[in-house]
Amino acid sequence: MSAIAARPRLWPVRLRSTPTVAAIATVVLVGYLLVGLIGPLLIAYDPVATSVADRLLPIGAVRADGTVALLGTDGAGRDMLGQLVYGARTSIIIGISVVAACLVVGLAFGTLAGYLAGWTDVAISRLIDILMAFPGILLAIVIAGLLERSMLVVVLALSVAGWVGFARLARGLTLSLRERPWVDAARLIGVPTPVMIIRHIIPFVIGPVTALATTEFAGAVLSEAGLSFLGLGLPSATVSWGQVIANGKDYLDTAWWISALPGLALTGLVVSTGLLGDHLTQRLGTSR
Amino acid sequence: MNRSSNVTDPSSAVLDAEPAPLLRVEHLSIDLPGPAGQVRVVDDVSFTVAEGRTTGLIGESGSGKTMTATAIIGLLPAGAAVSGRMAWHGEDLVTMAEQDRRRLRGRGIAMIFQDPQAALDPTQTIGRQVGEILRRGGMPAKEVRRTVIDLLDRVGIPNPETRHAQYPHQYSGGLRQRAMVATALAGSPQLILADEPTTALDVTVQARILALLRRVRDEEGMAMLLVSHDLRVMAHVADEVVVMYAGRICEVGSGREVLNSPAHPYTRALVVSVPAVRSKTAIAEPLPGNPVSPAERPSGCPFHPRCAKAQDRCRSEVPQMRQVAAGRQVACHFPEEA
Amino acid sequence: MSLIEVRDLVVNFHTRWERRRGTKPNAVDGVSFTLRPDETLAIVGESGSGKTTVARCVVGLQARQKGAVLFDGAPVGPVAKRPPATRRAIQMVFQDPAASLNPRMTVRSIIAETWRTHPSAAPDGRSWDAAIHELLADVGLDADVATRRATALSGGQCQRVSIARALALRPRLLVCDEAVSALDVSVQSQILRLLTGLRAARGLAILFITHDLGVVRQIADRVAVMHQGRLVETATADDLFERPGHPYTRKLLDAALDLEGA
Amino acid sequence: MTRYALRTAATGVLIIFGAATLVFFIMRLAPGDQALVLLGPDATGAEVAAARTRLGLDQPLPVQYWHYLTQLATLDFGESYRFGQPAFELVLSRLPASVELTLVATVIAMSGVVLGALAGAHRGRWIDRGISGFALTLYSMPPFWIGIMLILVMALQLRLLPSAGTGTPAHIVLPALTLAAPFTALLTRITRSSVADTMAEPYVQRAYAKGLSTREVVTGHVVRNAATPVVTVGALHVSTLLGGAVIVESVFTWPGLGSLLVTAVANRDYSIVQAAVLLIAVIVVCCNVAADLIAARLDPRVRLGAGA
Amino acid sequence: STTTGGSSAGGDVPQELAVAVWTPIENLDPHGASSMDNGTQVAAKAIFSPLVRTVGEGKFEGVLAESWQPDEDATEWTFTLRNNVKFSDGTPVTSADVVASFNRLLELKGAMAANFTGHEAKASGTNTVVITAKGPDPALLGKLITFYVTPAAHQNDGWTKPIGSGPFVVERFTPGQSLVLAPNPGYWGGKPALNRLELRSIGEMAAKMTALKTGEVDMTWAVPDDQLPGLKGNPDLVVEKDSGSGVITMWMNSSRKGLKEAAVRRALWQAVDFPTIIKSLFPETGSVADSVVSPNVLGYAPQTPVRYDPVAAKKALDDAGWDYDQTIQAQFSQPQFQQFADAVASDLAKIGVKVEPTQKEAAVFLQDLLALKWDLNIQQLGTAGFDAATNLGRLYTCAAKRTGYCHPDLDDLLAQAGSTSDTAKRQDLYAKANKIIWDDAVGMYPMFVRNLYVRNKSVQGLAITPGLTPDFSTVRIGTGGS
Ligand SMILES: Nc1ncnc2c1ncn2[C@@H]1O[C@H](COP(=O)(O)OP(=O)(O)OP(=O)(O)O)[C@@H](O)[C@H]1O
Ligand SMILES: Nc1ncnc2c1ncn2[C@@H]1O[C@H](COP(=O)(O)OP(=O)(O)OP(=O)(O)O)[C@@H](O)[C@H]1O
Ligand SMILES: [Mg+2]
Ligand SMILES: [Mg+2]
Repeated sequence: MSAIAARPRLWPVRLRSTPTVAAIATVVLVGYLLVGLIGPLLIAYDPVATSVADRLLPIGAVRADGTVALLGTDGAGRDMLGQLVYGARTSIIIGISVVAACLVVGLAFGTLAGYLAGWTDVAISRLIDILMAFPGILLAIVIAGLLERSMLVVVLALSVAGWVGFARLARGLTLSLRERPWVDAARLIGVPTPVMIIRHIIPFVIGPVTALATTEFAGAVLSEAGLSFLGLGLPSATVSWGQVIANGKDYLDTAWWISALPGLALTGLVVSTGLLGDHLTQRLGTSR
Repeated sequence: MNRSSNVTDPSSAVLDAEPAPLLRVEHLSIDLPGPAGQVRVVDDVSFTVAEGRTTGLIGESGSGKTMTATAIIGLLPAGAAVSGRMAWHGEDLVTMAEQDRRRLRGRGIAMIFQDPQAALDPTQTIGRQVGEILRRGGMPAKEVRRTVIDLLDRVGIPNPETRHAQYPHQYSGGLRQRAMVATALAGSPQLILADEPTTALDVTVQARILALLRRVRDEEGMAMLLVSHDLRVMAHVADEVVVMYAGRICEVGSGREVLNSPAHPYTRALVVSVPAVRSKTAIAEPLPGNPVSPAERPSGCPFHPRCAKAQDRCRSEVPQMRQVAAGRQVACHFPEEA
Repeated sequence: MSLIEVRDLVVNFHTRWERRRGTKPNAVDGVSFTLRPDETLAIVGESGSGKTTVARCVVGLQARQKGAVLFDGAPVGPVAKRPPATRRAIQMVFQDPAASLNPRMTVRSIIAETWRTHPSAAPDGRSWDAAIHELLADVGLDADVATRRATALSGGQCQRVSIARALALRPRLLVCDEAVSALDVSVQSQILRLLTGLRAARGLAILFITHDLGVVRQIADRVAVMHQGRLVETATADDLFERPGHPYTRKLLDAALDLEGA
Repeated sequence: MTRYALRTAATGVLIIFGAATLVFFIMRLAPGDQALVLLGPDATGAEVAAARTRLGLDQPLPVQYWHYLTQLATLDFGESYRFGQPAFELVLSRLPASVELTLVATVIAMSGVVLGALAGAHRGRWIDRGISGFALTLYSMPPFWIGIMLILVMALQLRLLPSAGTGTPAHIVLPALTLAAPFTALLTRITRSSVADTMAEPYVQRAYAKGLSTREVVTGHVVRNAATPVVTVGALHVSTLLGGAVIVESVFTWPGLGSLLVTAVANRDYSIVQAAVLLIAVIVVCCNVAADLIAARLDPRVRLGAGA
Repeated sequence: STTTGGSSAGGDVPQELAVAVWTPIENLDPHGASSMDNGTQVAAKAIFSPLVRTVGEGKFEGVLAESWQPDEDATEWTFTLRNNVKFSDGTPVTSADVVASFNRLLELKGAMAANFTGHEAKASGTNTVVITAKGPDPALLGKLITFYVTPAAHQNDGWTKPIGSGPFVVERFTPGQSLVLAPNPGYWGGKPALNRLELRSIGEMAAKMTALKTGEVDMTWAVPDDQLPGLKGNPDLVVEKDSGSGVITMWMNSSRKGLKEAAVRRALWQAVDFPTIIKSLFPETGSVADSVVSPNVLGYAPQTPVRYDPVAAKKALDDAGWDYDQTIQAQFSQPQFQQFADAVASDLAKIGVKVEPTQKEAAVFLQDLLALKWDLNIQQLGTAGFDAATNLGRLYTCAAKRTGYCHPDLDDLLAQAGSTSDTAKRQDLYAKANKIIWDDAVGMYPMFVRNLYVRNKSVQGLAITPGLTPDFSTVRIGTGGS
């Protein structure tokens, strides 16, 4: 078609964003962040320090030394509140590291593939296909199960497939961005490729990518919990909600709170991330 | 192209007399929610569409043409607030129940859209989409098929027997627009709203679609509200024209008169800007500044910042519509000689 | 000597599969023309006839299957492989005014980017800001536009900035692909005036692509008519409008509407 | 069509090959010696060496890799050292249970399509908010935790359903519900956004101009158009479903492929890991082909074999 | 599917038993790689017959073997087979079958094969088998109790429906899930009472317990202490204990800097309040140990208990110049040791000793164990055949390089004990060895482990033997009586 090409739709979709919900979600998220980052400074909790005399205390029970176990204790007499707080830290650190790693790698690969096209694109796209086809959590299970336990391994295991989402999104956006007239204009001038990508592509990819980052964060947190639940990945001295849930499995009959509480904490974190993510997606992103 | 006035045609007798207004729009205002609160995108607009005649809505981008047409068919975006009256056969469309309005759509008032690609469902055959309104009306399938093929034939789609089973992506732009016209005709409406029906098309195709619209109007006696920013299209098709600027009407009158001797400075500027093909014209003295959107409509006459003749009065006082000749109204404090 | 010579240009967008079957026609099929310095050549034709593709080949944004593009008599390839001086000399104004400016950059940085990439074109002895203001004034824009972004500009202003960006490199050829089509008529004549003014002042050659025959008649020295990837007729503007040679040209002229004589 | 078949076969082979290669190298890089696990702590160094020779672990990596590739091609992964049976047969024998579980879960998850369509058609209304909130919450709960909570409530407290094992139809309820939970949420979200996007498409908006009611517009124009992304995105997430099955199978001791794989990883039972990975990759590829075919049926613009 | 107790249905109770096994039965091959897995052993006990079986504390009775005779120095053992024992396919069990099975065991080099390095089996006549060891092997009988005889003619049958001479025959086997058995009518010991025996594997503990409570399964064993509260108060269930043969063994790597001295190792042992930990974590199954091997093992000798005394421990460490900055890496592989390991770590932390409990995947654990890449290794050690030879004699020699500990006197004692066939003398020698190990604190030996069996009260006639491999041949389903 010639003539007027970029006309708005007859009824431009007005996305009903819900700033209040998003604001609440943000507050909750910040709360988790504070708990995860500052909580450990306030609550002294040693994941290895057991107190076998105070095992399996219910919520609000009093310990042998007179202190109150606000959220009860687990099978080794460890404070549940402490585990939740330290678990929050683990989840947040892993979630952020995974997202950061995936974002950087995915953004770099995706924009390069989309911008350079040709063989670079073919190679990266096929790699993406392969990783997409194989269940990410399975890959993580295989990696985390085979390598030595450490936080780094977990981050690695979750990132191996995690960057693909970013790369796909970035590639797709870049493919359409590189057809934009302003990119053509810059090409005509002869702007070098790195400058081109940084100045003319990435600023427009970063919005949807940020929106995706929240989703991926939620996914990483859930996957980490899954790995820990299966007893893979994290060293036992690192508290993880998934691990606590797994530990509580054997006490479902007698001490349900061990499994229930970390699950609730986890759900709360992921829900608020999801709400914020939905909001960001509406504001910045593409719908898928 | 053969717009002969046939004296034996009874409708043209009516046409030459004072034609009965089919739709009378009075003081229509539309407010839309914008990022900074409600914006009055259409402000106090009044005009009529007469039976069997074509009224053209002219105006530059953002002047509120589409919103006006959309208000008539009743499909404004959510959150739109409409005030004023739209009299249709004695009933007010503004206050009419949604149920009744829906029944009116397609059958009483139909609409043709600018971008025929986007307006057709990509997963359904053209025939299905053209005949949808008939099918919903309870017509038997065989008859629907026959009527659809007949309709496609009438709008000039070759081989309608095979073409009706094809999908939109198998149609060219011009054919798609023809299919849109056929869809609008399917309900035998009394009024067709055509929003920029040829803007996306090549000149050669545009000429054919315009001819088609004229033929349809003449043959079926339908009234048409034609929305366009292309004055040349208007000059060829519209009986009456309404010129809009920033959500307000500048000038109303018969097409020939308005475009030949514009009374409003804005209309005049538009007319001189149009380059001619059949004779060499110099590039017109351009208007200063840019068209304003309704959101930033200036006080007084919305056109005053770009008007060479603007006075203090224009800056403060909104000019009301005033009659300058028979069937000719202008919203200007200092209209040109009509 | 001609500034630009296009020789027997062939472009297609076939996939390997389609190429092998060879049923799909080329998008541009054996187009040749020349453009002298100072001259304005308009290319007209219906949608999909290959106008844009030809323009993109000339500026080097589009790879070609066959043929050559000569600039100053020397063959030039894709834009990335052109010597900076050639790259500077050929600039383009795009159809969509807003989209041809990076919406995240200010007008100032958009123009500064051209100078940063081509230091030889940068103003010497003057501050860049002063030079930018001067340039903006040349295209009829206020100095305060420099600090704004494309999103805060109207269509006509965007198109002026696009032109300013092109002029910043002091090009010898300006390719305008439907540069006024998206604009309202009242703004269209502003831009046309600007272009004709610049052509006179700077001795620019202009390759002007449009489907609006009226505009062509107003500004073109010569006109090339494209139809289904081929150039069916090239003539001086007056000749073409008065004495169309090719049947397709005649058809095109017949279909064109005019305000008068409706 | 031939072209599509060729292309699909090529992509499929590539994906399978890639996934298998990835797993091969991860396994070889991993610490922990298969020969040692096989022989236990009392084996002598010579015995361990002999076992390594027998397992081919002493050969250079490229040779092992080549050997592995031939295994891949012939579907012969050797015997599982733990089960003493051909690994591929074993993996195949676990497949039906996994398929059964995933199918039932998928059927349950289809409710997400209905919910999502409802929400999408009433975007912004309370029903949308309710459904979206529900889907988000469901999506946010770790599946294994859902499983455990279901066991706690349904099996331990209410004694309604068995909590593990197979046999009666009742056995599949909890694992299928658990596995379905995130997928339901996912389908709800995909469908909602797809329907909402489609509702905003010009042709849907313009269908109203024909005088159709919302219901007629939805059934006549939205459903089919919205279905394509649901199918393709949904198929993309089949691998998520399979991944989820691994964890759910572990929670409920469901005798499927997933629980087999998890224990095989822990035991360094390479032949099973390799066979399972291959099988899963094949399943995923098949699902994607199915999705392609369905999408091509739904949307006449989609030409099989064109584009990526 | 099965009868459950509690009903007062008369004498005609279906003789069907469903059992939740402790670990999954993945493989029925009693000679292969997983031959020592508990699942395989449980199944093998039901399907095949061994030559001999233990009756505790170094005493054995014949199964396929009617009698046996070691030579002077216990190098050559002659077994006389019981007559008229038939495999379930009707063919008689001969010495050729025994030899073939033994050879297969050696050939497959599975986990059991290491017990028999240098051994050789020969038939002399249809009913006599001679097993010759490289050197004296007085503990041979103990090693043979997990050696099952399979027909020589069916050695490559895929092992999904193997033929044996045990009390049951395989009806259906789904690896890792369930094994359904039917009685062997021709069983030489008499046809078992059960008409159907299903050995089901239920991985999750909670699920296993639910199944018990709902009557889906009738019995299980190796139930952890923490599950008992949930089972208490269920009138249908009976909880019993075996005599156990496991000892929680926490070797301290003597080859590591800082752990070289016995005084240091003893001090560490002293610093952990094991009685309290055991009382809290293992109230039912644990008891404070007083020997390196458990009381029902030949070689058991009670030692002076190591008392919890953190003050003395700290002082001893100070005296030995303990480096409090160093971290002791405590490795284990089974998750059930997590809480235990953490508890140990927190007690040691109280005197300033840093311990990092590390759970490792089985494969990595094993590799690191053998490479001595650990400071503290937590394991539960059983004593195969209830003879210290398979424990002390195997693990504590300098040559074994298992613990980083090497003591010439101990080596001597173990060598002597390993080459004598005189039981009393061996007991004496192992007692001495026991003392050296205990006093030098090669490891901490905090706890004897017994195992809990939970059954529906309708399950009768189950003889609980040590070793976690129940014998179902004598079980019958009652009316819920006793
Ligand atoms: N959905 C909407 N919500 C809010 N404002 C809108 C919406 N759609 C259009 N507008 C604004 O309403 C004004 C009038 O728009 P309208 O589409 O009627 O103009 P138009 O004359 O049809 O222009 P064009 O020639 O570009 O089609 C414009 O300023 C536009 O920005
Ligand atoms: N990137 C592309 N990929 C595939 N085909 C293309 C591409 N660009 C153009 N074409 C095809 O090449 C032909 C010529 O296109 P071109 O854009 O040059 O025409 P045009 O004359 O500029 O048309 P318009 O007036 O619509 O801008 C058309 O058939 C078009 O479909
Ligand atoms: Mg419009
Ligand atoms: Mg073009």
